Amino acid sequence: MSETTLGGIAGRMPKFIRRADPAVLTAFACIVLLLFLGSLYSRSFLSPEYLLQQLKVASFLGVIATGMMLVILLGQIDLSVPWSVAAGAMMACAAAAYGPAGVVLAIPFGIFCGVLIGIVNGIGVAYLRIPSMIITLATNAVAQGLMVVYTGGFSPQDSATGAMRYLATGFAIPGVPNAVIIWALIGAAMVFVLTRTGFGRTVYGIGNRERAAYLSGIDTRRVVMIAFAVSGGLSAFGGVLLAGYASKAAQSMGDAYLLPSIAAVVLGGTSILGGRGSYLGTVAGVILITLLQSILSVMQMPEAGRQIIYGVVIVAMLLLYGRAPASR
Amino acid sequence: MDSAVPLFQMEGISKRYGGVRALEKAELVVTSGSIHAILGENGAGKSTLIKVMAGVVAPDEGRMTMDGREVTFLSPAAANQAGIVCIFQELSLVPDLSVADNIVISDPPKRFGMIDRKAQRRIAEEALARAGAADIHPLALVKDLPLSRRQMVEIAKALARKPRILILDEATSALTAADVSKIFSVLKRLRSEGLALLYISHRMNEIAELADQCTVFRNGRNVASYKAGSKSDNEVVELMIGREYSHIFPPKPAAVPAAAAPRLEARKLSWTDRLHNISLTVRAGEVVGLGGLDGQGQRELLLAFFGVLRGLSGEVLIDGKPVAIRSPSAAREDGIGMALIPEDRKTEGLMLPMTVRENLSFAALDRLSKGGIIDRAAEQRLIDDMVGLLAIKTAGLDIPVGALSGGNQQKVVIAKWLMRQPRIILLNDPTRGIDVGTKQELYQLMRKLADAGAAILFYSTDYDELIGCCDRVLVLYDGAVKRELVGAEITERALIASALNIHGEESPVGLGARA
Amino acid sequence: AGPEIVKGPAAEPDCFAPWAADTQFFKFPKKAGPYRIALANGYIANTWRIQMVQTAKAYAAQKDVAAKLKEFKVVSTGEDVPAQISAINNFIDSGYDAIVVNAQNPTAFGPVIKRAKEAGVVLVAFDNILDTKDAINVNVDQKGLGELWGKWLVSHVPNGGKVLEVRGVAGTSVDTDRHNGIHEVLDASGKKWAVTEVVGKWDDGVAQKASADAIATNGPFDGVTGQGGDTGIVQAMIDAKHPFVPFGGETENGFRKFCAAHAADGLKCSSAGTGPAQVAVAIKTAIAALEGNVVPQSIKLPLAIVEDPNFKAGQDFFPDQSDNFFVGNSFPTCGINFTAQEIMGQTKADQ
Amino acid sequence: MKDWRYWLAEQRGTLLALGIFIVMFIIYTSNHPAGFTANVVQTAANKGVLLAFVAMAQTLVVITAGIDLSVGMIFLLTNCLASWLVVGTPMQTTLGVIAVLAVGLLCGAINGAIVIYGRLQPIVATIATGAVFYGIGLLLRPFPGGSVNEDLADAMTGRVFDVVPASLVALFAIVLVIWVPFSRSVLGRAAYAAGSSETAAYMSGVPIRRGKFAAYTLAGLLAAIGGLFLTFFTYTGDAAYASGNAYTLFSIAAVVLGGVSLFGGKGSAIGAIFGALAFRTIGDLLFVFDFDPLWQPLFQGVILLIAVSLGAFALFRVRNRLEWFL
Ligand SMILES: Nc1ncnc2c1ncn2[C@@H]1O[C@H](COP(=O)(O)OP(=O)(O)OP(=O)(O)O)[C@@H](O)[C@H]1O
Ligand SMILES: [Mg+2]
Ligand SMILES: [Mg+2]
Repeated sequence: MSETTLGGIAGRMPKFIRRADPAVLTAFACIVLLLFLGSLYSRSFLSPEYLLQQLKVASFLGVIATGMMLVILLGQIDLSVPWSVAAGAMMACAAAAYGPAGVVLAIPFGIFCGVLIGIVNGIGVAYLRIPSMIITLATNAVAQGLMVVYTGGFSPQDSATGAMRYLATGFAIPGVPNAVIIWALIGAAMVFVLTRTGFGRTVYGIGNRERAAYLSGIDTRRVVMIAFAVSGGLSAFGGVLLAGYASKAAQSMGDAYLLPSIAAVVLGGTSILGGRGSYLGTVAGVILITLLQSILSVMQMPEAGRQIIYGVVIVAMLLLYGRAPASR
Repeated sequence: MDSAVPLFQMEGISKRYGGVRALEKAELVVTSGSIHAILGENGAGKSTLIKVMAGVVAPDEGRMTMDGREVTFLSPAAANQAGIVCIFQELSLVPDLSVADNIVISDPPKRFGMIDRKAQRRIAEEALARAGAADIHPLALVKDLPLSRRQMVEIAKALARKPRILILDEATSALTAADVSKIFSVLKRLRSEGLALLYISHRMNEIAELADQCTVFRNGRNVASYKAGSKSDNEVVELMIGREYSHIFPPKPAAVPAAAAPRLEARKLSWTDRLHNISLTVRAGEVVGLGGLDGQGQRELLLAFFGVLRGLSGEVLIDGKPVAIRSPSAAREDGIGMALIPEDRKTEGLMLPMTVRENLSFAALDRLSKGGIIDRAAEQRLIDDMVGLLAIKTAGLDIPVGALSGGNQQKVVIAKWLMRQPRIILLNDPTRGIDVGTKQELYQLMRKLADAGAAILFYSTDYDELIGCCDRVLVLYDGAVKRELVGAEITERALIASALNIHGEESPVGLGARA
Repeated sequence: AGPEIVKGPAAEPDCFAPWAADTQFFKFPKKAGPYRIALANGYIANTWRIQMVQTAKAYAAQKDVAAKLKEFKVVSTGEDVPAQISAINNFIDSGYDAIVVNAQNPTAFGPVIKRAKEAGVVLVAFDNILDTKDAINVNVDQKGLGELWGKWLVSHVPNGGKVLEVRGVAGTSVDTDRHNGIHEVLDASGKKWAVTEVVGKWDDGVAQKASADAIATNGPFDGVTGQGGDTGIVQAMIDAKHPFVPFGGETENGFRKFCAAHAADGLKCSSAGTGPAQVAVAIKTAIAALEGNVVPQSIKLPLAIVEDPNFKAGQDFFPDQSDNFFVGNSFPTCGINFTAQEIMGQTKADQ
Repeated sequence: MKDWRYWLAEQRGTLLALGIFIVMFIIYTSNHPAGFTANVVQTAANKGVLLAFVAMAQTLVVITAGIDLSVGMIFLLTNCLASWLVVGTPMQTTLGVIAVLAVGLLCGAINGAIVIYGRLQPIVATIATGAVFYGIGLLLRPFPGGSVNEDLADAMTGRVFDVVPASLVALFAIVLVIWVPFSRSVLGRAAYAAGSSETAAYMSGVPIRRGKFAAYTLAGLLAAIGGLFLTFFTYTGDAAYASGNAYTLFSIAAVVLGGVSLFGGKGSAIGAIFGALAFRTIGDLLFVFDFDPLWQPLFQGVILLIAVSLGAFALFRVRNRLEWFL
């Protein structure tokens, strides 16, 4: 029954909307609804400063969720996000301690460390065929161990460099925070990769059926490996931006990004089983999660109530549009 | 008979999937004590019809009656309750459970509220024995069994449920002659016990042997119903495809290109205990068949060439030069140019939820892109060529490939590889579950590719195909080449005898049934 | 085999100051040294804890202390309380003389405390202390800390007004105590306060984000108080071009750097807390107890307080050191004085 | 005839977990200053059993090819609840225990209903319900506290006949009362079948929805039993977010170490129990080896990495590369 009514409405919409995934549209509708509800509490939720600030903060999650999405499209998951973020941030700041060259190489070095973690994940998943849920859990523990040893033993420099501060908080275009521009660039690159390149096609193919992709002569292991490396690198880059935002790196800075990044990707309509999903959805998911957290945080409500509402709202939104199709 | 109330009747059943009309006011009458064959091209709606009957799919309109009373089945379990048991085309065995678990799955024997494993095993052993598959161990996991054994388990499972109506949807497509003859005697016994059987198959000879009544479907409608044997094969096929129908197989070239250098060669190829010292050659322009009973190493041989198997011994030569192919991606490289049409198109050949376009260009992405970026115009050109060449029937390039009928899906798998213009084509039982019309197109395509210079190695479970298509046939038995048949030597009798590793000229009684 | 309850004063009354007038004093049976002492730590992966573990090792390695120790073992069990309880059980079973613990949960250690008492093991808790009269607690006055911040706001925002309170990790007693302290003082001041509470989880990043949101929606504020992550809070104020206002906060080096730099613009700070060096006091207490000296059951640690305008570079904060570093590592009355370099840099020198 | 080989193949994961656990535990106790004593075993058992319950809960859901990221939070919530209810007279205590278990069941049933009837992907659905459960736990215990019937608590964490840890006995009893009947019931088989191939199970007329629902619900119950034991062990309720998350993640590790396939349809709670015990022993090893404290987390991480990589050795036996893809 819903099929026909939906179809009827869809028929009267412009083409680009008709082609868009209904889940993505609903997610964006939820964003508007959320802002509307927030504005009932305080007008300032609609102020441009607040909205820009949310976009800025969302862009950290956005960068991290981009990597997570790539991995989820493969039907895998990356639980090493917390310490990939932290390692990226800490190592970038640490590199800055080594003279001018260190300052210049700080950001690439931080990302490189994340890529290394991702490569270990990739080797585990692609070559050793360990379920990603467990190997990434283990590398997360290892990365944490390394960072603890490092902090304790090397009196680390943990202030962000000027470049990191500029990337996260500066304004290359007046009025638009650089972090947002960076997210937009990364997002555009991701959209391009997913829709226009052979790599993107194979990611979807592997997510749908790795066996068929392999028998089509795709080096599926390499693709999986690259995806995890990219995910690690993007997590680390998110960490670098966060360090720029906070002007320093800290061990626990990634903890708050694991579950939200998964939730954002799935709220955006990407199937956790892989092979299906669009980046636009992830954008919507990231903004949704960020707004929800922010609005709940600012409304004067005890932490307990906030957690409950957060959970209920996510379930409600998923029930609205994230349901698997009925099978008959 | 005619005056009595039929056991089961379907009237005006329609079912649509999006824009596709799978069934259009379909009718069917099923009577006890008879075997009713349903025929039709791929996508004619046969599977959909029986899915409606078995409670898997809810019809959009129409009514069903059983013993004269109207029925609706909300789930397969409900249909089971009513005595309708179905062996689906896509098997419905749970891979991680044991054979015994699967056989009793819908209604396991219980003791103190828990499943009684002893009783369950007994039931399973009985059912397996009844289906003539006592060689299957009830504790084996289904996923460890080859496809042909799984079909036997599926049949045993159906028998264990004591059905009133038993439906077999291409349940024998992967079975060898020996298994089929066992199944046939079981089915005939069930008929004499008063069951109603619905039998769907693309193998005309099976239908000729088994059926009492036939119904032909075309484009979701039943177009004819007749007593078995009252129409000639040609008439039936014409009913199915709705047009004139001539001989099936394309003519073979007069002479095998004898002196041509071998394109693909194996020397003493061995792998674990499945392949033993296999030596063979395939020349450009040749169609070489692999025969023998199912599971004698044919699939492994193809996989070995394609770089899927590890720990091979022996040599593989391409154009006379030894090569070590370690992966499908190496096998498809330029110097080698190999393609494999895999056994199971749904899990190995296609990504069902992805679009026709994405599936078609999937194996050729490297050729279609520059610097990793897909050249969409080139992609479109090549796809148009392929869709034209193979006459793929699809509502569009951007619909999920899973929405195509089986035969068209298979064409997509083949087209996907032809986009690379392979020099060596390995085909693993490509016509399984494909209708006569499409089969014929494939035979012609195969010959056309060979004439254009491809070397083709072709495994089939259907002897007619081997006889009709191949220049030479290698018969495998227990992982070794037992016999090579060339040209006129390729006869059914010779194929069967060497498949069974029998040296005399006699073919055993009953096996002729499949011819 | 528990301690004898005796009358005060304690052995080193300046260092082992009793928590309250009615605090009991313990005298454990004197044991012959050298001792085996264990530190059962919980969570490890943040700067405070790492600094704490480093301090403990540095302290145990000091000549006069090392002479009294046969073994000093540290185990970090993570966030899981049962794992920490089990670690203490294991230490008891392995015959350690004293166990120093930074408890993940103040109320969960009842059975272990019982066992330690039976086995005659000296149990000393610090930072997150134990809810008991049967073990020695080296206390930071968490509520007093909140009160201190509250008073700072009351005196520096004379007419009351809007306050941003950035809280710690929900569900912990430290967060609750500090929060209550602040509010009791504010409520008692008789002025009108509108407090916006957000959760910063003692983490700079989280605190910064929460503060930025609060400023954008509920700001501007007349005063700020933060339990931790204060560097991030100030950063958020700077990013939002929020005016600098009086601030009661913790002892992070980064926070104090900001306080010193922007005091003239109105960032009048009270920075107070107790650094990770309190672990040294706890070890010192354990040794004193094993030596048969009288110690209070509950020891009150002095707060390391620095308030505007007294921020002195190189003493109260270290401009070229990490922001995450916690300052306030000296307890002069206990003869304990570590500098930042000594703790975080100690192994660097070894490299 | 060769039935035992099939049995062996089926139990391989469980036996491997058992082996890993025994080896680690031997290394642990033989290096422990106190040695293999009743006390040491009791300490290890109490700690291990907690995770074992949560891992069993996770197993039930994983068998259906789902995942429950809220088990840790149900564990916390029931701990907080028990610290209010499981006190007083034996009668009150009993009612309290029943109430706590009922709440666990309810949480599991909510998860099940949302995932099955709401048709949501389990991973996000349970992230969300986990937040709700945690919020309720925090309402119950804004800061740590509460109490428990200490007689009962001591009995459950003590020793039977002064040798066998009572917690192990309890674990064994729960296996007998919950896991064994479930795994041999029609619903249990439906859960396995749904996890292995939902379509095939559905077409075969298996009550998949009821089977999955039962699995999620019992998972809630088992997590609640874990929460109850946490209360017995700590005498208090504590809504510690990090700890809840840690248990969830540990339970996944334990399940994998225990040979349960994250793809569903395969494995047993017994394996997961040994996985949990083995995982806990990794942490214990720190105690008996003299590591620099700052290297301990790294050591634990590396051991975990090695342990989860052990399964990869089976890859070397794979002769057909298609087997990589299930
Ligand atoms: N789940 C589905 N979604 C969309 N279309 C479907 C689906 N199932 C079947 N169809 C379409 O319905 C039509 C009838 O399919 P059906 O499987 O009944 O054919 P069939 O006669 O069994 O063919 P075959 O001989 O290939 O098995 C086909 O066009 C097919 O593409
Ligand atoms: Mg069909
Ligand atoms: Mg079909």
